[in-house]
Amino acid sequence: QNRSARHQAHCRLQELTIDLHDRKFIVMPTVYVANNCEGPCKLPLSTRVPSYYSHTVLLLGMQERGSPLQRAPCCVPVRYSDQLIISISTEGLEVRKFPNMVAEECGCR
Amino acid sequence: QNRSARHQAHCRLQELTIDLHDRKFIVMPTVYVANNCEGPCKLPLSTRVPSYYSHTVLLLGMQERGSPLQRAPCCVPVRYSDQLIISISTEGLEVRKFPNMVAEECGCR
Amino acid sequence: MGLPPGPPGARSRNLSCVSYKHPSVRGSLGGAGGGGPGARHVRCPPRHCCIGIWNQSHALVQGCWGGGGAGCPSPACAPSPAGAPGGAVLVCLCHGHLCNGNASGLVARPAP
Amino acid sequence: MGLPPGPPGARSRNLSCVSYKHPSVRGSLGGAGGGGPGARHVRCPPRHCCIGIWNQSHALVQGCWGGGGAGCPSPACAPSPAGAPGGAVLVCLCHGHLCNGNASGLVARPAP
Repeated sequence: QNRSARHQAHCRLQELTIDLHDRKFIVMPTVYVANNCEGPCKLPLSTRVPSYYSHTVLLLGMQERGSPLQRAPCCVPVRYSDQLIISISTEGLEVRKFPNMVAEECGCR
Repeated sequence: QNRSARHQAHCRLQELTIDLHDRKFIVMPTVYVANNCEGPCKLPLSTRVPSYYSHTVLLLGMQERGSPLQRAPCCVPVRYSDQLIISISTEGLEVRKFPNMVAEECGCR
Repeated sequence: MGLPPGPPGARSRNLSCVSYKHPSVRGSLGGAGGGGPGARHVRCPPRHCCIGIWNQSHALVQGCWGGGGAGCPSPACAPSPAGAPGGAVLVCLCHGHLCNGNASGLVARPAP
Repeated sequence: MGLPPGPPGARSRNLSCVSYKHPSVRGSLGGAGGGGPGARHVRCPPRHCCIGIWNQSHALVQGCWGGGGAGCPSPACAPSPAGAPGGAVLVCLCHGHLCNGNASGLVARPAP
């Protein structure tokens, strides 16, 4: 995936991998695909994101009318999936499912 | 609520009101309390936000170790409430509940 | 989260309000304000006000109102114009017992 | 969302893998990799690989592996060291039919 493709027109899911080779207690995965949500949040949301929230539309509307916001709407994960981690310690091998580890869907909030 | 109090140490819910007096088709509310989530997202999340996601902790960890992120974790609403809107048109008065209109709880995502 | 302190009347106890909906009105104030069919009074959730909306002297909607955070400083219903200028819609918010049944300055007909 | 294309074997059909868990291992690979008690084989969900983890020549966990996106380029199991240096843990990922049952270079004992 090249870098320039990441400067997309709107908030969307992008692949982000984290190398775990240096975490010696983690047997698997060695490369963890965490993903991230990237890109600007702009009106109209309806044509850009599948599910959008009225609150976000109102904030964006305020911004468009020139009212300064302490925090502008931002592109964040709205759905996650789990990740199995196989780790090793003095107590032996453990397989454990961790929730909310992988971003699966993005939205403007 | 004074302005300086808004520069708080961590992501939290802040009151944000939107004046609807100029929207003549809206009978009620005349002032809509939408609220917003404001403030920085920093580690450790565990001492700062009641429910935090592993994905966010991992992104913040990458940032702390100096890896640049295309999008840093951001303070957003994680729970909303509905808002009743009473509007008037040539067809008469209508009372309607709109979902996800008021930010009720914030988190780093 | 810094909500402004509201009128004591609206917070210290659960208000009772007159409940009514004119047949021309679409939607309803919900469980809080709707009451059953034929209900004339309704008990509001905490932090709610009574609301009354009239078209001239003719009641359109009466019940509880919790949304918006505007508060209801007055114990009595003093309607003010709402909606498009030139229209005849009047609204009051108040925190007195059944305060939305009678509007000062107009002849309210809360139910037919 | 731009996942890298994986090995054709792991995607075009549902893989079958050897399924096993040594009593010393806490947790399990889940419905996908666990199989029933005594199950020796398991059918994986789409886009999964077979995984095998050994402690020297002694199998610890075998089953399906879908997490992590590392893919499994090899049809056969060629274990490589994992975990802390000096440890004896070996892991393979592969996409051949029951490929995680036998590891080249060690005498695998898939089930007691």
